[in-house]
Amino acid sequence: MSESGRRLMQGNEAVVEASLVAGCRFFAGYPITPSTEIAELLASRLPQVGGRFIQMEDEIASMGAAIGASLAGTKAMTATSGPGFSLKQENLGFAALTEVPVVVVDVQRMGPSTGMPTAPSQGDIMQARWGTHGDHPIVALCPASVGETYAATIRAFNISEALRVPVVLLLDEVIGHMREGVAMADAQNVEIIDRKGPSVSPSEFLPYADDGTMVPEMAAFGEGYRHHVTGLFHDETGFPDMSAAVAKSLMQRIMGKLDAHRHVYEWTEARDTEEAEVLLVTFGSPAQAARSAINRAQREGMKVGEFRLITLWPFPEKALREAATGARAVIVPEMNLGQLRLEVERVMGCATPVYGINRTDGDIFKPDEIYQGIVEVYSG
Amino acid sequence: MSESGRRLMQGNEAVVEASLVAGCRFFAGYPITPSTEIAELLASRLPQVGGRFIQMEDEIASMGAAIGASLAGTKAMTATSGPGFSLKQENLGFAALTEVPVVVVDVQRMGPSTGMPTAPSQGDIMQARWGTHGDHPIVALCPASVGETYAATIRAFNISEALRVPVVLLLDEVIGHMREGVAMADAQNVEIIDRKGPSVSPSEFLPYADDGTMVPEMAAFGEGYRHHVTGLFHDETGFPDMSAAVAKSLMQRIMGKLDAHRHVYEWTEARDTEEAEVLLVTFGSPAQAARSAINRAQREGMKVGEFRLITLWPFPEKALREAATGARAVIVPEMNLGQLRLEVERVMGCATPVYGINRTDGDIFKPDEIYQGIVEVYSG
Amino acid sequence: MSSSEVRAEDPVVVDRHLCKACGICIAFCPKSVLGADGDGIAIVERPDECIRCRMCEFRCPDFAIVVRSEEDE
Amino acid sequence: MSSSEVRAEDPVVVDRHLCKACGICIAFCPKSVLGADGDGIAIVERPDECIRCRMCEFRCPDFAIVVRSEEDE
Amino acid sequence: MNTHLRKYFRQEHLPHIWCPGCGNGIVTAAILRALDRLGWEKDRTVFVSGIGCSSRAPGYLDFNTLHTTHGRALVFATGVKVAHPNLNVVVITGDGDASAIGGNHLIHAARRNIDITTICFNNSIYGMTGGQYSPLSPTDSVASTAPFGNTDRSFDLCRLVEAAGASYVARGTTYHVTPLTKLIERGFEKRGFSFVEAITACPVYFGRRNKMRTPVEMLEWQKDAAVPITRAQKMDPEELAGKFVIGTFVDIDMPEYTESYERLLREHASDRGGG
Amino acid sequence: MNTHLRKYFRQEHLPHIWCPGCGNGIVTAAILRALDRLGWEKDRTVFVSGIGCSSRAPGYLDFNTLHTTHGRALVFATGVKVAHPNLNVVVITGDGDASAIGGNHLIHAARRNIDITTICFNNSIYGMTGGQYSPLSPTDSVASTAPFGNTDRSFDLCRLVEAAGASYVARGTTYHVTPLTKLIERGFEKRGFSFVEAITACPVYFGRRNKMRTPVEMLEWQKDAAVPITRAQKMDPEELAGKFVIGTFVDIDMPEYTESYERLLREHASDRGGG
Amino acid sequence: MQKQLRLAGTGGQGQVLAGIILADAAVAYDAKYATQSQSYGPESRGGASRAEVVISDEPVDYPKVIEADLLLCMSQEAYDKYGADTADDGIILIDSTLVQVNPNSDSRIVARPITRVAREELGRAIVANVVALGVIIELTKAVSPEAARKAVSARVPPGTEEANLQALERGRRLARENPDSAQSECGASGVT
Amino acid sequence: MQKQLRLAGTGGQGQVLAGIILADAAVAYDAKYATQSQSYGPESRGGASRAEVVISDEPVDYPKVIEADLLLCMSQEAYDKYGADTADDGIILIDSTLVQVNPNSDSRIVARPITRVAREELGRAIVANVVALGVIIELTKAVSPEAARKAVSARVPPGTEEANLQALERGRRLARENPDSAQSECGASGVT
Ligand SMILES: Cc1ncc(C[n+]2csc(CCOP(=O)(O)OP(=O)(O)O)c2C)c(N)n1
Ligand SMILES: Cc1ncc(C[n+]2csc(CCOP(=O)(O)OP(=O)(O)O)c2C)c(N)n1
Ligand code: SF4
Ligand code: SF4
Ligand code: SF4
Ligand code: SF4
Ligand code: SF4
Ligand code: SF4
Ligand SMILES: [Mg+2]
Ligand SMILES: [Mg+2]
Repeated sequence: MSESGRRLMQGNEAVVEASLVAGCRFFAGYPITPSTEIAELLASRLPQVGGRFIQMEDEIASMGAAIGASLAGTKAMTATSGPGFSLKQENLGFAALTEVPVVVVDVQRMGPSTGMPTAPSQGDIMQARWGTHGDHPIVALCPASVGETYAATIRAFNISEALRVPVVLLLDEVIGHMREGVAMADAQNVEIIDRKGPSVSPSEFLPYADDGTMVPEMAAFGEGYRHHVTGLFHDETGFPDMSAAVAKSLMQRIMGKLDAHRHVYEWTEARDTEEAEVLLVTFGSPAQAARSAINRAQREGMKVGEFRLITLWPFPEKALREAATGARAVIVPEMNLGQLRLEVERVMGCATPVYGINRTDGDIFKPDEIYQGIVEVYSG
Repeated sequence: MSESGRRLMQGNEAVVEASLVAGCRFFAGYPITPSTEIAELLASRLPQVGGRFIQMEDEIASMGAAIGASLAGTKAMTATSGPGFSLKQENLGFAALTEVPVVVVDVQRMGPSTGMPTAPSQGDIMQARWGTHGDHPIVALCPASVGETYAATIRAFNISEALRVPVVLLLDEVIGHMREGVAMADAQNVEIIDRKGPSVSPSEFLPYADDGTMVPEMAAFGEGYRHHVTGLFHDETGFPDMSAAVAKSLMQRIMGKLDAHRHVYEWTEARDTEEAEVLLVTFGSPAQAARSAINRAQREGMKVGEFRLITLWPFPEKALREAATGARAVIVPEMNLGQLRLEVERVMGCATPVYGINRTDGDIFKPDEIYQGIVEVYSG
Repeated sequence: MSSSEVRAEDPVVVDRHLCKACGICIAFCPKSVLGADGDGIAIVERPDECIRCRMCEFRCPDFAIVVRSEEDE
Repeated sequence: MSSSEVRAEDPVVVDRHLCKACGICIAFCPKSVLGADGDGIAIVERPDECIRCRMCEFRCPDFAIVVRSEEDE
Repeated sequence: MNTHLRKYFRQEHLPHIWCPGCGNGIVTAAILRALDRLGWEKDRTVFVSGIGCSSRAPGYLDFNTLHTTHGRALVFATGVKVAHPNLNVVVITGDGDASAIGGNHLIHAARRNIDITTICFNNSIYGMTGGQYSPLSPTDSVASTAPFGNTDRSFDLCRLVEAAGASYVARGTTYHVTPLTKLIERGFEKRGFSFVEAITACPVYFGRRNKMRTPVEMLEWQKDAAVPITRAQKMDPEELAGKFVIGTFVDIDMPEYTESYERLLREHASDRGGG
Repeated sequence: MNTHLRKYFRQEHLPHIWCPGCGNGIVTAAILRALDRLGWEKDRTVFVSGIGCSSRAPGYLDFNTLHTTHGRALVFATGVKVAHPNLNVVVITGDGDASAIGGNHLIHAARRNIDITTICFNNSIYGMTGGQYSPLSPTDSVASTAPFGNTDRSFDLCRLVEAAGASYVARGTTYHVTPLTKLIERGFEKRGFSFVEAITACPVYFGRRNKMRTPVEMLEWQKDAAVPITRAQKMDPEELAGKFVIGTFVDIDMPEYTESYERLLREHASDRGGG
Repeated sequence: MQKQLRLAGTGGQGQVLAGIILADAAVAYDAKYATQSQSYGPESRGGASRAEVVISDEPVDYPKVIEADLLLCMSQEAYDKYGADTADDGIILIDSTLVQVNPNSDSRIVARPITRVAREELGRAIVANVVALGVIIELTKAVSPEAARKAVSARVPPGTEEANLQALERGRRLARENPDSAQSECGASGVT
Repeated sequence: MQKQLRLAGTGGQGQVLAGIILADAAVAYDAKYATQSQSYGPESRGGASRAEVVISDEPVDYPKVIEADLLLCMSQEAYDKYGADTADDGIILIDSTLVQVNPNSDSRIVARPITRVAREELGRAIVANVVALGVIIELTKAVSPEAARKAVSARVPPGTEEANLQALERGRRLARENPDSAQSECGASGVT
């Protein structure tokens, strides 16, 4: 299809193609702008690879079906945008507690509510972390270009399978609909991680036992390892147990597995941070305008660095702290009212002032706007 | 019924009785432990005062019906617990954007997912702020006793009506089910705030115009002020408008109205904070064990103060900063993994270290446990 | 007289500002009263044939047609 | 012999550990084979009347009853 | 526009956003004619809708109008109606809005038999989001999420609403616009839950993909495929394949929800209230 | 416990949590007897449930078992079945779980005619949360949220599921336990969506508040109020008031969802995949 | 003065109502402060049940029982679980009809055949909780008999006031009677 | 080298497809870098439509058009809205069949009867977007003709390849032809 080895595709299309490379063979969805192309493309792509596509009656159902498919041993994904992401929250929490691998794509549009369906936003950053009730483990990735979306999608599946944790892939309308040339992964050369199966016989199998990695082995329904899965607190047998001791150890393990395996999901990029007097903390599509602004500022002699997060949650606290060492100010450009900035402020403490450049009018950042912000902070 | 003027009631019952005093005449709900008593009691109490109770098919429906009733001019409430709170999020965002007064009670139980339905928790603190997609205005209150629940319920309605903002009342299983003597408000002597009606004729009425207070006047359906309500971004006429200018000014107004009216909802309590070397930041039912622990520490000569938040969101940043002046450490006891602590850390900056005392095993804090924490921090 | 003007005596009036040229009124007029201009906008071509059945008005998706009742005239 | 012991020859066996004393088996046994002890736990009072219809077994909500098939014996 | 319908429109918002030949305008006008015949007051009438092309209709209508979240119009409408039983409450919804994400609210409103009239604009497709199949898209029809033809079976939504307990259930088409208007009018008059399914055209997403290239072809199809109920009763299933039945399916009187509740209120209101 | 049923239980989890006289155990045993007759393998069978007293049943059964979120059992089950069409998938649900919060998933599973057997434990109440009325609670019955008697009307859930498109629909009771077992067995055998409503007793919350003080009285009521379908067809509506019909309502063969999809897969699988 | 009372047993025995009556008596009729709380099994089905009441002359700063001044045990499990959390000078009140404990094993134990008295003398096992209440107020003086009577009348199901007041008085007397043998009362463990 | 191209008009005219073809030509066949984006009306219904393409020899650092090197206007609104955001040395390509602009008013304006040529000469108004594409590549050299031909073949609906390649060539020729009078082409505003 392409002579250059790169293929022009939309961000949503990159999700689709990468998910297939990652081994996704089940998608349940419900259309919503601006994520719909993911469902539309998978409706024809999945059958071609022997996978299964189902359009469910709503987003709650899509989330549940994806979890069910995953429990049956199939890598599964669902995709949506703000309103649908709100609806998926209850079942997303179920996946977190029962440790079912699943990838949830949220192509962010301007909210709250129906908001501006065709306008980009990064308004669901905090929701991705806190949208379901109760403390829970979750990983969220937020790529900044179409090419990176392709890579992040594969990584999302890998993280989800490796750690048995739901992974939220946060795009936004800009990335979802933008087309760029993407170097397609060669399926043979990409690292693909599959969940770890039982290492013992069915009679010895404990579906929620810690084998030392904090990530239990997982058996698929139908494989002979009959077991019980419940959204109630449960002990290592999988059966409900409401005792304080069990609750405590379950919470410790499902949260602790993320702490223990940062390398699996932590993904950041530092550029010129060593010398930087002003550090931009960027993520998602605004990173492109920021990059352009930083280049200009650097050309003009300013010592500006960039710390870009692809993994937003768990927040790469330590990496940020390191990158920001020496900076006298931090700037966080976001297409929201400053959600990630809250976390950056927390991590920075009072040592380094944190400024936001924010937009919630449905428009995207122009490089100039961020450049102006840099100049102000740099000279101010 | 009582000779002492105080009446023994459960937290859930206090919500019910206080809501009626506040003028609530509509409740839509769906049962869920540990909030169910609110629905059960209102099913008989509302008809007695000419109000209406409806049990809906689920929590999404309950949230929607409450908003509909409010638009028809009736003060309305719904109540739930974690799983249901997750489901209400989409429509909660609708209320936030369309500025419909409504009170949502979340009696927190241990999550994530079905979790431990009869165990207390404060795991929905962040969800109350961030559960729906997109930036949005919201107020959350979290009382620490049954008596305060009574007062907070009245206040929740007042805030909601005064600012046209959804108010989340966060209880937990302990408060919801605990009984205490409550001094009932005398309906005549309690301040009750009603939404402000149109001051102009129907032909001049602009349903989302800023009259200078940032809180638009509100007309009920059927009153002759025909207007349009939509979850899309809209201009002051109420009709959809996707332009950047309109989006920006709408976001500024609905967020700004909260900044402008802090006194309406901000509610904190500082005790012995002036001299305090160690400050406990408390909220909700653990404040009771903390109080007991603080008393003991003070008796033993430690300079320990308490800053208690009844209003959690918008976070009382300035008040906390003032209360913490001079403290060399802050302790936040929470029945979660440290959700409010994140915000306290952010506000404190690196000036003051923040420690958490946390529990997520379904058990409640004993005073001793918090006392031990105080001693450690105090001497450490 | 250009076709876009309303003739006072027409039984049927098309609002050119609202018409989106869908062709429905034209196709289903039982008396072939209506036609289209170059942009597909409905025009009243044979007003005298009109039986004022109002089907064109009822089926116009754009509220662009009014059939005058005889009393109106 | 106390009523809580299983008699080898009984056509019907009640598992006292599982029985919750609901009374269903007793009320609906067509032959009044079953009775209750002081705690309401089902006991086999008239084993000889039993026609092995198995209704007691099928209707026991607690999986507490087994009616032996004749072959079992 | 008909002069005596003009007062019902928010003129300044026209022309509407719907595509050329979209049937939504035809149904909307039918609703207004029905309502006009009954003399409903604008101030006492509330239109509630969900999300979809069809759900944009209330924005053009000069009533109390409420454009809610996807699939939830009926729950907001229930809140309005229960809080204020004297208002006329009408729900405008699409086939996706009503039968996919909103299916549960539809059957529960019917079960309660609450006095709301629901008009479902059935264009057999999710129009607003660009042509994915809906629970009312025919099996084998092509849609953006059914590139190889729809493997799902579709609801007979009228049958479902009838089974759920509605007092009034009917189906019409935009081709048969005069009978459609009468069905809507009867739905409005009915005390209890009324449901009118209006078969309408999305020429852009349903028509083009399914061999009906123009709005006119879509109306031709409505004309040809619709079988009046009286005739349908005499036909056997094979003859009815690929067709749909129009007319009134249910028109009965049953206890209405808000009336039952008002009775409860009269019986149990007490001075214990105080509150 | 019957010896050849014993192998289907997770013995170590008995006795179960259900109250004395609760009908859930009766239905559960009937399910196992039906399944045993068909010789279903434990490893190839998945039980999925929602939340409620009844939904705790799978925890006691030695199969692949999945206890999900309230009302959502069918969507998880759909995911399991579509991903792995060779598994036998059974959903256990309560009247609230299936018809209140889960109503939409129920009708959509029926519409798709996906090969899942759903057993609804209908005890006319929300048992788990302590006795609030459900969409299947009779009008005028008393519940904790209907202290003055229920003003809601109730669904005929079998009728609803039939209208939604299921291949097999039946109703039985715990009193009529032998026929109930047969109905379940037939539901299991059916390719397509099967639905069996099992009328069962919650003596604690439904019975006590509604003048049936003991489990025995509740079974007596089942015995008296149930009318076999053959008899019901000859009765007029007044005679049927306060009664309910038991038996098989639908038993037909129609295209099943996963089979239709497998056909699509065969026709469209291509080497374009690669992925 | 502060009293911490814990009433424990199996669901359905009415501990929660007894706790509510105690707290109500204190709050509404003795003008004291009180908090009452309870615990449930998972999703409120079956199993152990426990009610706690803290009664005090001043506002209660911690609403739960930390060390009970009195523990009522109406099941074996209750004794096994909470016996240890009772104050050194506290009282462990055993319903000897249901619980098998050697009264000599612990000086704090007071054993009374509460359920038997309710069933046999008062003809209704269901009033055992109010009999226990009578015993408790007599042993602890946590609330006044007068307040207890008023609270019982206000809180029991309409129509059962008389029977319950009688049970209360019988309980108070029972407190003062000599205990009969605790051992002989108790059957097998019975109900789940 | 970097080229910023903006193609604007009304929904249904195929600007987005033209933009995709341009970007595809650059990425897949000229081995350049490109980004393509578009804007929609509210929830994708009706109204203005706009596609943007940035083509560069190096990775594109900002994916949207800031100042267009070429603006294609296929509606009056497009000209009114974006005319100003065109580079001083940029090109404003006007479809003179649809847009009424005085070509002398702005030296950057190039007017060509794109839609008329498509309709009358090629017999299908629908290929106007590809005619425009031909004009654009001829005027800007943003992509090579060879790459454009390959991208057209790959991206247009199957069966229409020939007609579209013909349109592309006709567009390239049209770019070199003398403009006819822009004014005389334009009808009323027409479609909403
Ligand atoms: C929760 C949620 N999910 C999905 C959407 C996206 N969405 C908007 S309209 C629509 C379907 C509209 O179809 P229908 O109801 O048939 O209306 P039509 O546009 O065809 O009139 C969808 C899926 C949304 N807005 N909210
Ligand atoms: C989202 C959500 N809402 C509400 C609940 C609370 N809840 C648990 S079970 C139940 C109803 C159970 O009724 P039913 O399905 O009839 O089952 P039963 O207990 O009667 O067997 C409810 C409302 C919940 N767990 N999750
Ligand atoms: S009124 Fe009837 S006859 Fe006259 S133009 Fe309209 S459709 Fe034709
Ligand atoms: S039906 Fe209406 S919109 Fe269509 S062509 Fe006729 S007048 Fe124009
Ligand atoms: S098998 Fe039949 S006869 Fe025998 S005890 Fe059981 S119910 Fe009675
Ligand atoms: S039916 Fe079962 S639980 Fe009930 S009394 Fe008989 S044996 Fe016991
Ligand atoms: S997309 Fe379809 S339903 Fe929507 S306005 Fe256009 S024609 Fe109508
Ligand atoms: S509450 Fe009702 S349904 Fe639940 S276990 Fe007890 S009797 Fe059964
Ligand atoms: Mg539709
Ligand atoms: Mg039930």
